[in-house]
Amino acid sequence: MKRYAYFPGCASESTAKSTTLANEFVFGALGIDLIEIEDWNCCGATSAHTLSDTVGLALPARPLAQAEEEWPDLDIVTGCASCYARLKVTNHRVRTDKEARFIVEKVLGKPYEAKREVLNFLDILSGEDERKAVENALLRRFKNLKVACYYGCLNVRPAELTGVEDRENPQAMDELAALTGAEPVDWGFKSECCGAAHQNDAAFETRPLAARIIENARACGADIILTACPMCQLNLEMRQSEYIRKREDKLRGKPSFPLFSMVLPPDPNETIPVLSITELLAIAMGAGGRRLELDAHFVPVGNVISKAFRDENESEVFI
Amino acid sequence: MTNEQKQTLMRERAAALMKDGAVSYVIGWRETRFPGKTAIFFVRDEKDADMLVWDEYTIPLTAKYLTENRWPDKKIGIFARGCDSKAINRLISDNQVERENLYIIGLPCEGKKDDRCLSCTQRDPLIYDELLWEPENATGTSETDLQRARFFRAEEVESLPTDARFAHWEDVYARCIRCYACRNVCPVCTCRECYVDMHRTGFQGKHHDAAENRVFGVTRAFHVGDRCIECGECERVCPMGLPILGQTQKIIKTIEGLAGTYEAGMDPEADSFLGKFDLDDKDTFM
Amino acid sequence: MAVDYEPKIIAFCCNWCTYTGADLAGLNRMKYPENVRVVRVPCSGRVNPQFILRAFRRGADGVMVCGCHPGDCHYSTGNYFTRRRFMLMRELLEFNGIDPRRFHARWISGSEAAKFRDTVTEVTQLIRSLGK
Amino acid sequence: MALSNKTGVFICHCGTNIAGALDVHKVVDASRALPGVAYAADYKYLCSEPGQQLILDAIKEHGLKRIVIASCSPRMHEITFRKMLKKSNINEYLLEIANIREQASWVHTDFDKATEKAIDLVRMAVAKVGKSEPLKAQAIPITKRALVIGGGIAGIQAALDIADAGHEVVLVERECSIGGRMVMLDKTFPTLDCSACISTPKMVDVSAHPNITLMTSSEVEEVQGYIGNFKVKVRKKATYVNHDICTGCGLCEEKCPFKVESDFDRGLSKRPAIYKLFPQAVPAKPVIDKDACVKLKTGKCGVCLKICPLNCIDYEDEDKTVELDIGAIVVATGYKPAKWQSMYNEYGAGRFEDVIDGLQFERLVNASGPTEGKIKRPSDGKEPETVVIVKCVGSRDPKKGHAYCSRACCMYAAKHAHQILEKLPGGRVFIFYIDIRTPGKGYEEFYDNTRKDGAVYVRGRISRIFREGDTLVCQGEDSLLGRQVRINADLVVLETAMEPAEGSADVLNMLGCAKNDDGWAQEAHPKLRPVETQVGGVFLAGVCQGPKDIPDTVAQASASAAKVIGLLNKDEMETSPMIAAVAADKCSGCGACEPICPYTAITLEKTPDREPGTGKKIERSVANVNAGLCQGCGACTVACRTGAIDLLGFRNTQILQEVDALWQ
Repeated sequence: MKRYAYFPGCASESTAKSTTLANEFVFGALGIDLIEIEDWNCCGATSAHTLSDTVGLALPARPLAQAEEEWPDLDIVTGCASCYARLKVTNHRVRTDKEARFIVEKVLGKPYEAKREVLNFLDILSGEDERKAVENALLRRFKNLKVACYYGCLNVRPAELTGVEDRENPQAMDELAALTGAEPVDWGFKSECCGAAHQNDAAFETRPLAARIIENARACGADIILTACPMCQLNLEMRQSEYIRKREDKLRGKPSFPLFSMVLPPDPNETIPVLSITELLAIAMGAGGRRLELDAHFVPVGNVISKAFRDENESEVFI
Repeated sequence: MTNEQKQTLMRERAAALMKDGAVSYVIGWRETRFPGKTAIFFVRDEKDADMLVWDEYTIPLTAKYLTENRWPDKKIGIFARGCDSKAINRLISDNQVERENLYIIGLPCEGKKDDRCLSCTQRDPLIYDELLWEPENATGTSETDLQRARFFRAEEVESLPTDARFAHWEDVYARCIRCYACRNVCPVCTCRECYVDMHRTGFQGKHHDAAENRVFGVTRAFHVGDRCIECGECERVCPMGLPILGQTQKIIKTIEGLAGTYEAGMDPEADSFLGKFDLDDKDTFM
Repeated sequence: MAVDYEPKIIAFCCNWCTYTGADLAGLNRMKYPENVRVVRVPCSGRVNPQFILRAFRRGADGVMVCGCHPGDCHYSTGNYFTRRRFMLMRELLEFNGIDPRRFHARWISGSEAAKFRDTVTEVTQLIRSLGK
Repeated sequence: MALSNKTGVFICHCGTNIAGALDVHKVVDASRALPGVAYAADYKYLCSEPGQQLILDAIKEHGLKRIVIASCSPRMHEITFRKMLKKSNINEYLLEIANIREQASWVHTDFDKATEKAIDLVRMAVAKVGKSEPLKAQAIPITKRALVIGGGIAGIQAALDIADAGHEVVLVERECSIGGRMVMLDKTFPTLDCSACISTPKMVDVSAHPNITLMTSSEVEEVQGYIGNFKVKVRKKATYVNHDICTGCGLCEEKCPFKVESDFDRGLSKRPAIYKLFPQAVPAKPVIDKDACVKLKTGKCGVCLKICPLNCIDYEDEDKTVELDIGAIVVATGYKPAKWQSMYNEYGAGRFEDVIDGLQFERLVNASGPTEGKIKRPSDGKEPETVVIVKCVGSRDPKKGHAYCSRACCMYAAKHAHQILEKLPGGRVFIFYIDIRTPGKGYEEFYDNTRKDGAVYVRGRISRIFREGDTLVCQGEDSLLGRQVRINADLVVLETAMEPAEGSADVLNMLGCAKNDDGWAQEAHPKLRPVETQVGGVFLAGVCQGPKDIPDTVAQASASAAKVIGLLNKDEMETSPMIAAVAADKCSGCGACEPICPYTAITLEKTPDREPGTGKKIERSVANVNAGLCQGCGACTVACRTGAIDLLGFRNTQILQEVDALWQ
């Protein structure tokens, strides 16, 4: 059984509840053991490193050092792109920059050598063995589901650190999704920023960032968007109703709603569900909607998924 | 492993090589009648292998002795520590010996009773056909871990003001007897005919005075500087005990200042500093 | 120090740039001190550091090595080697207690007659001020 | 040979130029006292006829063996006096010039000090000449045949010019037809004349020229030797068609059942496995592509053999190597468009069929191209309405591509825009640019007209291209407005950077020519010797030296042809004897001199010898200088610690003597 030191990230227990449930289901089914790092803390994304280099280094370094101390032979894995970036960058800095290592060790009061790698879920699921394990664990296949795989900027960039081959058109998630029978669409916004980090303080600039991702996914015929990060997932989903209202207003020539309004429930004809890749895998591995608490999503998922298991003329319903 | 055990291993290995006829002789060390001094020894017969020694005094560099026999009929066996291996690399890049002619028995070195070993950066051999015992694995390879600064001799002189430097070298070269032992022992001094030995008009005046000795000292430094492997043999063999290692150390230090980390003899394929250039080389020439 | 001390300075100049620049200085009747004696060499890359040692050994008060600017070498790469050799040489001379102000390397092109004049003038004054 | 030092010193007054600023007679007197000087005299103008006669007479009268002339700069009259010495029995290299005009009389004001300096200069010259040795200029014969590597417009022009001057030319082209990039183009800016119409006649001229041997499907494999005396090996690749019999009827091409992507059409069409590069190919005869031919790969097929009325198909054909004696070489290897796919992932990395490069557009718009000149987009054959042109793709972008400007793109982008607007009524063209560079005759006017035609120039770069439905969304910045812009395009044309052609590095390495960091061939001097290389007898034509457009390419080709003709017109040429020489007995074969030589004139060679002491026969490495390649810079001499390699005319001892003389 493969084992990893697991850094859950703050979102895991709040907004990404359903993803966390799916993670447990999927990794349980694959026999991959995620050992939660003892007393982990917030990685500081996205504000800490922009305000103070020391804090930006020390926050992610603390759980990393913890892991290194307790599980010196385990790589560290996280399910959040922001956490992934912070942990990965810190690891890299400690390895390559003597001064950074000095600061980190001084603040933490213990040694930290960054011996092990920081990975994300896509990294560990793309292995040859893991891919086979996923295939074996599948109980059902999607017959009719087009997915737009959205990697998010921080799972991909900087490519020098993440090792992603084509930063404009990464493939790992597409390949995983394809295992379930879903059909990945070729689209243009796989690794564009969705603006999640600044939706609150720079709404005017960042709302369009999310909007254009949704637009392109729809234009390219996707039924759902898949993410590999709870922040992206939340951001893409939560902004949809507001975005749709604004667009309608614009078409009608009316003044738009205030920026922060989330007044109307989304129209299922205009919205596009956003799931995490592990949720998709969990569903294909047999997890039910209730078990995964899929109803917690802002954009309803059920219809799309049940349609996806049917051939055009079938009428089986997904629960 | 104790030195005695290592010595036994060396003797056995040399004897076996001679017995197999794999090599024509093996270059190592033997004791002398002076306590604390060893000498280079050529094992030419299986039974002589027991004269080999390995202790804290096996200091001399074996590598230079390869140039005694540049066209051997059979392979030459040679015991090589880190410093010897750097020297061998240099001899190979200078086309003075051919790798195929050598059978190198690598001896990871624990450091000898010599000042130079305090600033050794390469204890494990870089090039060898076999290692006789476990590598030292980089004890003291990082410069910060050195027991003595890498350029200690150069820094002694650098700490003096310019006038005092002149006086310092005046004193050194006034005592130099131009015996050329420093040249003879140097593993990168491999010219067929050294410029100092040429008669008639040449670069080196034959006067024996401090000024002419100085020309020799600086020229020698310049001739070997960018290829110097920092073994310190020049200083060890100087019968007048002159601190001349600083000259080449200064050159290497300057190269590092100009072009970053530099260590000769690490790779037989590497170009020496003065044999190449970079378009972006620094200069202060205006 | 005697007021009328006239230092003797030797300058190794490459044929294609600095020597040409010096010729141009002559053609333009520029004036500079008499102290510099020029040795013409094909390329600054021809100048062996041992020439400099010899000059100092014989009693030169100053030595100059002048060639084309990097990138302009008539032989395309000669002066890049000059640069490396003499950056080392200068440090080594200083290390040996020879005042670095007595050794100068300069890039002077065939059109830089004024630079040749100014360099010779400056170096002469500097070395004169250093005394014997 | 012990040579007498009996030196004659002659001081020139140069009118008052020298005599007015220093005491010539004092210099004469001082010269007489110098060691080795047997005679000293002065004269008003030594360079004049009577002046030269005076020297010649003195040589005879006093039996002089070496000469020092104190006068103007050696750069002025050294050659004059060397020629003069040819009339005497003194070797012309036993001469030194003391430059007492530019170095003394003209630049100093103090009469006495100038005199003293002049004496020093004479003393240095006397000391140096005392160590001089007689040298003999070598005459190298010149093989009167030129090799042109590359059959693009540059190679064609150079070959024609050299051949017209009456010299033999071998033109080597690796493709199966000459023509290069230019015949792929549709129209040429700024005059819009048809590229094929102006280049194909020249191709025919090449094939018909009695002085030109055309070798297509051939590659230069090895070059040895030096100026006037190159030995070149050319590999003639198997074509599997006997061109001596073939009439080029084309039946085989029609019937060949196997098709592959056409390189000539940049992948926009298919061509058969037996093919001509394009209809007007020269030679107008097909070849078999051995990677595509099923008969050659599996042995099954043979349609072409059956159909050929003259039986010229030969499946057993093999590569042949031809050896040529060559006097001068023109490198005209040209360029390739940059592989933007791997540089610019944000443009789709090649996933979008409708993102094409400029050369593909040339084929699209070309009447003999895959669409017969109708602009149709590759994905669905629809006529595009909105076309976005992106310039500087790979150029002026050190981070992703190259720092250099590719020079021709501004103009052909304007030409593309013009052609789109002309052929697609109602079409729209947006051109994204960094700067507009139009330095050429009629260029700015052409660009101006394109704008008037309706092309919209947007200053800024496209940051990404993505697909939405069947349109390509181009997102970028209008840096004049400081605003993000999005254009829904039907077709995107990337004007990609020029890069040195595939294999050009091998050719340059073979020839020993330098390249710059970007791989372009390095000219001997960027201003004054723009078509020569550091290697004697090797010249550059066209884009191999750096990006340029057709007029510049042709001009440079003719320039290098002129250089070649100048060389081939001579029967033999004298080389300077002032080159490096090796004293083999001192050389230890360390090879320190080798990498320093800019001309790769030094090689280590195995030399038979006996081992000192034992007398055993051995071979040892000794540096060897190729007299044809060495230019006499002397950089190698400094690397030699022994002084085994030395520069004739500027030997170590000569320079040391000069130094020593100053303090005698």
